[in-house]
Amino acid sequence: MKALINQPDQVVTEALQGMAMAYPNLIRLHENPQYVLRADAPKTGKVALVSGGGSGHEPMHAGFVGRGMLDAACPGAIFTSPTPDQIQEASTAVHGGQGILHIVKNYTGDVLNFQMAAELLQNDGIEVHSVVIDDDVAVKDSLYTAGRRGVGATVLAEKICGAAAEAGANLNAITALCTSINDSARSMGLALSPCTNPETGQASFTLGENEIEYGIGIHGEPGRQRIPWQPADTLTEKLMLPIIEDLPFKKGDEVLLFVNGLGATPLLELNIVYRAAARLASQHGLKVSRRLVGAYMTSLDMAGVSITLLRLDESMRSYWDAPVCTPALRWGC
Amino acid sequence: MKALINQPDQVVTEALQGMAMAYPNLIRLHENPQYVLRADAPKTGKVALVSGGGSGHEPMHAGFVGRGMLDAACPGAIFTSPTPDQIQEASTAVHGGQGILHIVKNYTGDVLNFQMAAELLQNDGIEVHSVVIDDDVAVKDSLYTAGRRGVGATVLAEKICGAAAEAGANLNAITALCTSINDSARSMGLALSPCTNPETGQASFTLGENEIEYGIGIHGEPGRQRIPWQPADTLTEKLMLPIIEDLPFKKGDEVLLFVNGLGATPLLELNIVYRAAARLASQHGLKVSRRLVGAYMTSLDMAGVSITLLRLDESMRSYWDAPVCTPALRWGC
Amino acid sequence: MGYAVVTLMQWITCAEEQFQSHLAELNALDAAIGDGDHGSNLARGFAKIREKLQANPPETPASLFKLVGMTLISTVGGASGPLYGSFFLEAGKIAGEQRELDDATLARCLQAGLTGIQRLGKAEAGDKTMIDALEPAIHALTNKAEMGVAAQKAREGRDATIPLIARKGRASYLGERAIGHADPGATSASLLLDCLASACLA
Amino acid sequence: MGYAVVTLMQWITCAEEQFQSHLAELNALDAAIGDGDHGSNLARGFAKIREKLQANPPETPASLFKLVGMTLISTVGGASGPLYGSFFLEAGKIAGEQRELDDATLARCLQAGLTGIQRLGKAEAGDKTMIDALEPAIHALTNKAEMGVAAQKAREGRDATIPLIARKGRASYLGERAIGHADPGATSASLLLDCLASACLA
Ligand SMILES: Nc1ncnc2c1ncn2[C@@H]1O[C@H](COP(=O)(O)OP(=O)(O)O)[C@@H](O)[C@H]1O
Ligand SMILES: Nc1ncnc2c1ncn2[C@@H]1O[C@H](COP(=O)(O)OP(=O)(O)O)[C@@H](O)[C@H]1O
Ligand SMILES: [Mg+2]
Ligand SMILES: [Mg+2]
Ligand SMILES: [Mg+2]
Ligand SMILES: [Mg+2]
Repeated sequence: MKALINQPDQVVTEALQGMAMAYPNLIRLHENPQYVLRADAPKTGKVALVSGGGSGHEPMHAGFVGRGMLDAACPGAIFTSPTPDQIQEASTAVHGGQGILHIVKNYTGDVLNFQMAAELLQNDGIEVHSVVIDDDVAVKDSLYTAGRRGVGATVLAEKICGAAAEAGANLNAITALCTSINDSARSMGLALSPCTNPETGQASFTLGENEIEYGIGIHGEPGRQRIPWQPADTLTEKLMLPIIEDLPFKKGDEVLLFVNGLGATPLLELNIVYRAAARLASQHGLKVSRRLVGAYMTSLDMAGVSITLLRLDESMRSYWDAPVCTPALRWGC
Repeated sequence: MKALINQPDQVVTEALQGMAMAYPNLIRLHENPQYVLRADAPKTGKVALVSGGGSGHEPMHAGFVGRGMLDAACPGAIFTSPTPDQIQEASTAVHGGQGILHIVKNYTGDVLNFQMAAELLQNDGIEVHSVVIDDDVAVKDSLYTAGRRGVGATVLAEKICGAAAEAGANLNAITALCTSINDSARSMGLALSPCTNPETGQASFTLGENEIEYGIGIHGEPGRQRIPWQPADTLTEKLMLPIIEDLPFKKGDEVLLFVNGLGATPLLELNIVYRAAARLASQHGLKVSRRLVGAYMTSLDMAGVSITLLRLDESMRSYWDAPVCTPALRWGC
Repeated sequence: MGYAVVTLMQWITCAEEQFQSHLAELNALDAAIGDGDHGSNLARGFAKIREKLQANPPETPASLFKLVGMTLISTVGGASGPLYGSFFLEAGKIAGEQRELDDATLARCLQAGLTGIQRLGKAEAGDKTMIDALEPAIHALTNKAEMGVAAQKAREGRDATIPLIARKGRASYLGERAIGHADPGATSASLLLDCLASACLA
Repeated sequence: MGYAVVTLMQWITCAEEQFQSHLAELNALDAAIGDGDHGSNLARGFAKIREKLQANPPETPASLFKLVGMTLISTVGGASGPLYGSFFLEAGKIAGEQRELDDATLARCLQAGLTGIQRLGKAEAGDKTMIDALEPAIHALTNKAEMGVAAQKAREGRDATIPLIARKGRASYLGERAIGHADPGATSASLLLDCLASACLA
């Protein structure tokens, strides 16, 4: 496979090493088991935020470790959830005596491994709360599915809860905040190309010249539907309407609009999608007061985009604005 | 062509509109002619920095407009230099009475159009200096070429000179600083895939399953040589050695290491390249004291990477560390 | 017959070989309705198990099962890591101190393992998961069937997942698009039963 | 013969049509040794020219040339915008107030245009640029050749760029890899001369 890698089975390890070398002031890498932690961890007296999941979604999650966001991230193999002992060790290493919040995306693997880790930590006498993020409206939430996937809301929850933890909020308050962010956020994505797993060299699916996977997740899994290409404004509407209708978002709501690139889509195109999404939001009476545009939660080299809307309240907004000092998100420091 | 666009000839305009909507506090967009300027321009009493070039390299240049970096950016059509009147109007709009520095990449089109603009501005009584960036060691610099291309050093020059302008340095001093950055920087890139121009729908070249274009520019032009795929560490060495030898960089030099993604290459891979590059730098006795890793100067959806080394002196280092408040580079604010 | 630790080691060794040689096939099945890593996941886990077994051969069935379960949990990740891991951990709890398991005890071990998977993953037969291969096979063993018959049941269970819509795991996101594909976990479970049958014969 | 503004407008209209119909071909030539936009660049510039000519038909050759030159400079960008723009601006300066140019004056206009391109771009014949088509054609006109002959010279000049290594513009980055491809600028220049010849005949 033609990629900038050495050994396929060393991709994640070497990338983490490179990242740690590039941000020595912000993060540290622990190997065996693999996790990334704040350079100044553990922060005594602060609730610790730990997240993680399969690799291949960079900069998520390791790029969000640092002051004002995560205390530790546990990267699994490509698209494979981390293991319980990895999560347990990372959590223990950053525990500052005030308990731990696990922010977990709703995939069977992530949920099961974090659940096992939480049990191990509780056996060690460490208080752990978990919030499962499930914001993807492409998936029907019913008894007959594994429930909605966790996608873009994860990034927003990590930023906002990270600021709350930094400000000294306690575990119950941060857990409630995280739950409320998840309840107030909805997402949807589409892909213009498959992604190729560097560990296996295989493309996740094949798409015709003119085809799009609509309702895609972030692991190269096929979407709910295959549709023909349409102009960006139309495709954006096909993402925005199900999002707006689902919560439902209402006239007068203040929102954060997050346009996320899946990896290979140029910023030029993300900006065109942002333009269309912001216009649609206004047309529906939503007040877009905060925004994020860029590749923050990717699927390797997939071309495509996802959109997330988060209904902001005052505390979310001010935590969003608070300083964040991580490799991938940075302001106020 | 399957991209997130509407009309092919509206790609640049709509993307700029989207960008301006996403960063209302940092930048403003002027249409007809098209340019992006600081939200608070003109800054009286400050030297104004203006850059520009073809579009398709996002976030460069419009993403670098803001406090501590550019006062204005002039985006041309995809891969096509802006026009003299566009540059003239942008420069006039941000002129703060202390003269203007044009930072120009060494391509015939960019050089000619900026040169014409400078003449127009000088006729209007505005003092304009120009520094032409030509850091690409893939091109032989001789009487028999258009000279070396301007690549990665452009981003670094815009950041560092922007900080100097913000700190109140005068036009002569900033021009000298910019020249010295260009003299102290070298770059080289390679592509794993062509890019596709959304205005024409055409791929820039075709590459075999196992082929790489080595010594590539940023406009989809073919490189100097086509080579077979090799592991990331070897490819990184093939970029680093010509860079190190060219200046030459010497044992003990303090450097900034910039690993730049060309668009479609996942951060995972950029981090692997950064790891290899930083190791090579150490092995050559270079002290990497600052770094930048990410997609800052792209070629649309091209997969590939470029590396830039800048030999830092104390003033460059402190201007690099100074606050920068733009859509694409942000710290200290 | 009796299952001493050597026989059970043959089972696990066979599984390692099968997952390695079916790696691409399991990944491809998973790519069709999931994220394309099921083969890589199991191969990674069982490679680690082989390493550990070589370094520290266990002396009882229980310690073998525990080692397999713990290793799967700590090296596989994903959905299948905790699920197959629990399967072996729970099986190990039933095996006790015995040096050799009889047919009935082995069946009880496997049934406990299956219950562990279901407690964790909440899936039922028909949800298009590994359960669809494991349950009919283990049910047959509980009813004193030959091991070869159980393996046959598992293969049938795997094939029976093809026309199903998934209700658990990643494949559940696909709705109707999951129809027409065998479940990767049911396929790996069927390989596991094949190996148990061949270890019996050896 | 005499070149009134109507004849020269036919020249420019023909050029617009030719660049439009050869857009893909010029882009492809440019993709081979440059960045693939030469056709789009010229098409954009000449489309704008047509718009302006329709709104405000110029009355003298000089004002036509000036309009064409200014429009190319302000809408084309890239290398070819300033170069072709200067060509027409300089040509216009020679045309003065005359309502109709004779052969000799037109030749002097074109020669001035060529000199303008060279002052700006510093290229010489053999550098694999538009100069290679323009120079032999304009040289022929200065020596009183027919327009058809000049167009033929331009085509030959374009073809002569094929075996060359480029010394100016983007193609110069390619070294030996530029060999075997016609220069896009020489190709567009040859189309320009073809149009001038056909405007003469009309
Ligand atoms: N809740 C569940 N209960 C039982 N088995 C499940 C459940 N969820 C998923 N599986 C099984 O796991 C398999 C996928 O495993 P794997 O690909 O290794 O993990 P992941 O889905 O995390 O990538 C599925 O084919 C299915 O058989
Ligand atoms: N210095 C120069 N002098 C004359 N012609 C030049 C020079 N540099 C480039 N050209 C011409 O410009 C053409 C390329 O034009 P175009 O593709 O529109 O601009 P760009 O190279 O900026 O993309 C080349 O084919 C060549 O004929
Ligand atoms: Mg997985
Ligand atoms: Mg160009
Ligand atoms: Mg899987
Ligand atoms: Mg060109």
